Amino acid sequence: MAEVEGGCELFSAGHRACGGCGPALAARLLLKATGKNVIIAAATGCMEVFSTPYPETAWGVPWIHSLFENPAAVASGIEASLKRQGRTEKVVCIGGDGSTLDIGVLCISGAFERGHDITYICYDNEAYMNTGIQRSGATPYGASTTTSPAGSCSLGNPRPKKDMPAILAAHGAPYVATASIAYPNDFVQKVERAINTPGPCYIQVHTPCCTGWGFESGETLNMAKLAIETGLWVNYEMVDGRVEKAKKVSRKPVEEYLQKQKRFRHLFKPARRDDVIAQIQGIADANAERFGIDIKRKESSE
Amino acid sequence: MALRVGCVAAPGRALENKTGGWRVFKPVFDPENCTKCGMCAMVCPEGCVRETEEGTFEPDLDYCKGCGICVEICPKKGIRMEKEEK
Amino acid sequence: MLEFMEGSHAVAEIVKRCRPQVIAAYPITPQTHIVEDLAQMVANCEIDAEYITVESEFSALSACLGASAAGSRVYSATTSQGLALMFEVCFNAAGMRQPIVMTIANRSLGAPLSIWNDQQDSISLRDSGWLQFYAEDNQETADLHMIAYKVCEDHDILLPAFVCFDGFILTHTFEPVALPTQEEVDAYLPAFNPYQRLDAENPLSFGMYATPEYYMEFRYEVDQAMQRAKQAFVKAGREFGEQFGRDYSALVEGYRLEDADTALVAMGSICGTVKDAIDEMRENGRKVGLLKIRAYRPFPAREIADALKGVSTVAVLDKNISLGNGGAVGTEVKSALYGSGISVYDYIIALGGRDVRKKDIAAVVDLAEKGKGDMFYGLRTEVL
Amino acid sequence: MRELRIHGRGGQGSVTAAELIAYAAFEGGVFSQAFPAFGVERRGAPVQAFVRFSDEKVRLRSQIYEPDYIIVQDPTLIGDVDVFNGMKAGGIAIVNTEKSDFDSGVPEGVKVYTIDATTIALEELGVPITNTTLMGAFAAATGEIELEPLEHALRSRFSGSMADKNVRAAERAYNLIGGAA
Repeated sequence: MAEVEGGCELFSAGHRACGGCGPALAARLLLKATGKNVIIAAATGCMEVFSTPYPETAWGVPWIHSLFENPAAVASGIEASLKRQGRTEKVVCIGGDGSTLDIGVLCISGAFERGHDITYICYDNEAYMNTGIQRSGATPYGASTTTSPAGSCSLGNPRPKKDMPAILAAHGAPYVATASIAYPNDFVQKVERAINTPGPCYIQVHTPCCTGWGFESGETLNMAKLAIETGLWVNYEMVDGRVEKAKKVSRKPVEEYLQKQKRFRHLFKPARRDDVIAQIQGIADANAERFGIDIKRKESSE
Repeated sequence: MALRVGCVAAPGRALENKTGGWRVFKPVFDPENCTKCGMCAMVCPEGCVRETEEGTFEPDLDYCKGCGICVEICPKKGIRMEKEEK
Repeated sequence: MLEFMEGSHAVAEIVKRCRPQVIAAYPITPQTHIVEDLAQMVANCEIDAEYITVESEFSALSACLGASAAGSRVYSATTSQGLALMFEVCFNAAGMRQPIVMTIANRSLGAPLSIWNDQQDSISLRDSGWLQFYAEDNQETADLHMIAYKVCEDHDILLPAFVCFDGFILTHTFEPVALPTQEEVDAYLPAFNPYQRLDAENPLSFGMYATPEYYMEFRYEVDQAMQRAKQAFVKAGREFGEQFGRDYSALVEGYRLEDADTALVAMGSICGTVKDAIDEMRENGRKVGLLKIRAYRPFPAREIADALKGVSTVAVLDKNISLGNGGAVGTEVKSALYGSGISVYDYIIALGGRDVRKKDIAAVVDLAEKGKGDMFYGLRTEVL
Repeated sequence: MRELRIHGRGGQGSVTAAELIAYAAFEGGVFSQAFPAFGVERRGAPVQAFVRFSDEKVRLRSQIYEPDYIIVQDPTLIGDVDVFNGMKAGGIAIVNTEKSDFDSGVPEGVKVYTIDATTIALEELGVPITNTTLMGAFAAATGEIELEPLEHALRSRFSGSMADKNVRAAERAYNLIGGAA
């Protein structure tokens, strides 16, 4: 564990994240993986807002925030500058799902197409949380947000999650991975692998948000685990565009995951929406099929 | 304290913002029931679970927001939440 | 030593000698020859720089911001729609006090789309916190780049700057230019010495957000830096004159203004045509002069008022229009001359590449002296 | 100050002609300025390019409305464009045409030099690009530029055999027009 003198961590306590915040944990784990020799380019978002109210920054490493859309472009400039100065700091971008999958796509696509030696970490809490839980391209199918609310004639978010890892792998990224704060060491190891893989690498880490999803603050890691155990989140690595090492699970029905979150309550009350639940189960089944994550009953019993 | 040029700051001053006052419940660690696995320290979003001399762990109540993540992660269920007397 | 070259090439040559470490370039007419020349120089190892072919102007300036914060001198160039796409980053870069120098090959802003020249683009960013310098010809364009880097990187200033020169009229015009040698540029402009930088040895957080407790003070600090930039420019301009024989120690520059009754006020290449027109008018006994504004931000209000003291009528040539309120420069010159008793008229002229001839300048002077102004000049009424 | 207006079509090298003529004039010790009629030079579309020659720094930035000289690179332009517009008595026009008795639309007092630059270009360069040939004609007809600085300008843009061919084409035109000047 990379510790800063005086016992305080590279991502220090005193930040303003809600209690039980998934992204805050992701930030701590990220800096454990990078250590001090890193420069962080951050997007506007929950993490930026809860960690850097002037003059009280929680970041113990060089950190720069410019705009919502441009961490990848800023990082491109930093990487070019460091190369020219012969410096060794790793360059790591960090942005939420809104910044990464929606408004920042232009800059990320450019940076990845140019092949800069940067690592982009997306903390995916599946909606624009800082502004009050509005829908993003990463909001799951059927989830209610303030801009894709459930209603008498709406089942909530009508679109499935955008597959950003595949998009960036298609840019020729040498290493792309998904991770989850439910498996902190796995996330740390993937970050270490990414920052030591030359070229543009991407990790999308699942960081459940108690406030936005509607569950108890202590349940954050359980929720992340359940997402994986139901197949609605798959932890895998893609090396040069090919999937390797997807985490296998003996899958639980999606209902166990959905019923624990207010954003899905409309699928159960006032009346069950078995049709929508089935569609969500279909998404999980498709994930399982695509990534081959199901432990066969026989296999798991040995 | 003069403003730094360009909205820039050195690290360290976040600690001035003690977030302990946020919690309603506080975690109580039972050292007898601790395997020293350190998971609670690893997953605390505040990074305020500290190792004691004995190798067991305890929360820094200046910063702990009482979220309860440590309670859920502890393999021995050695942490319980207690209403905070204010 | 005079050489004969295209304006854009003169810019590329002088930028090369200013030794940028990171260049971020996205093409847009009529700026392309600059970034193409620079690309060729990088490809021939004439510049020790990283050349980032960004996917948009938005990223061009964002990359410059990152590289500058990491400790490199940077460069980019854009115009018109590209500069508009940079709007958010421009305000951000100035607020973060990054000494970025960017060439603007001035071009009108759509709609309607136009690739031709006026100054609507850079002027529309007058509130962004960027210093703005306007060149009359390609010699001044080249010189202003060196001066801009010197002023921007001054630790008392730390602001970004536009060096503006007119699209096509200067970018694509071949004319004689004297370019200092690399040694001479190095003597004038020392290596980049960042005030602070992203550095693992000394971690800092850049671009934090400001609560109501701090925001206003930060904006005040930027404005103070802008005000200090007036003297910094004069000093850098004087030093340039001492070393190269071309003096730039003034934010504004008069031409035959000493005994003028009527003065034209203008920025950029139109000043050349105005000077020729003034010489002809003077031959016909008309006492006309020109006040050229070289630095538009910080706005030299006091310098303008001082320069125009003896004049009774002022005609401001605005190659832009603040829609619903007339020309931007005209409005600001009027405020600078408030209470002076001078009659000031504003003329919207040469928008979207419309050519301006000497006789048009004489016509504007006639209008001003008859008290007719605050109008579009040269409208083709037959198409209205 | 003297002003030259070059009429051609996009892709015929009118802009290059302006640049190299101005460069040759500069090499000959004159202040000069060259610029295209800014816009979209699409292949085949009528374009203009301008040159100014002066004994002092050229400040004027407007286009050229009353040229002292014009070059017409493409005879088919005569129908579409009023190439002689604004020319005054004493002006000189160099027109690329086989018709030596060309006189259609020539204003009063303007001297016209015709030259079959297309044929010269085909013979010397193998392609009907007439700009460098017409530069030679311009030098001989007006005296604004000398052959030696013109060659220097051509060698600054072309190299090797390409340079030699273009120089030869310019010289042929220079001598052809020189004979008539």
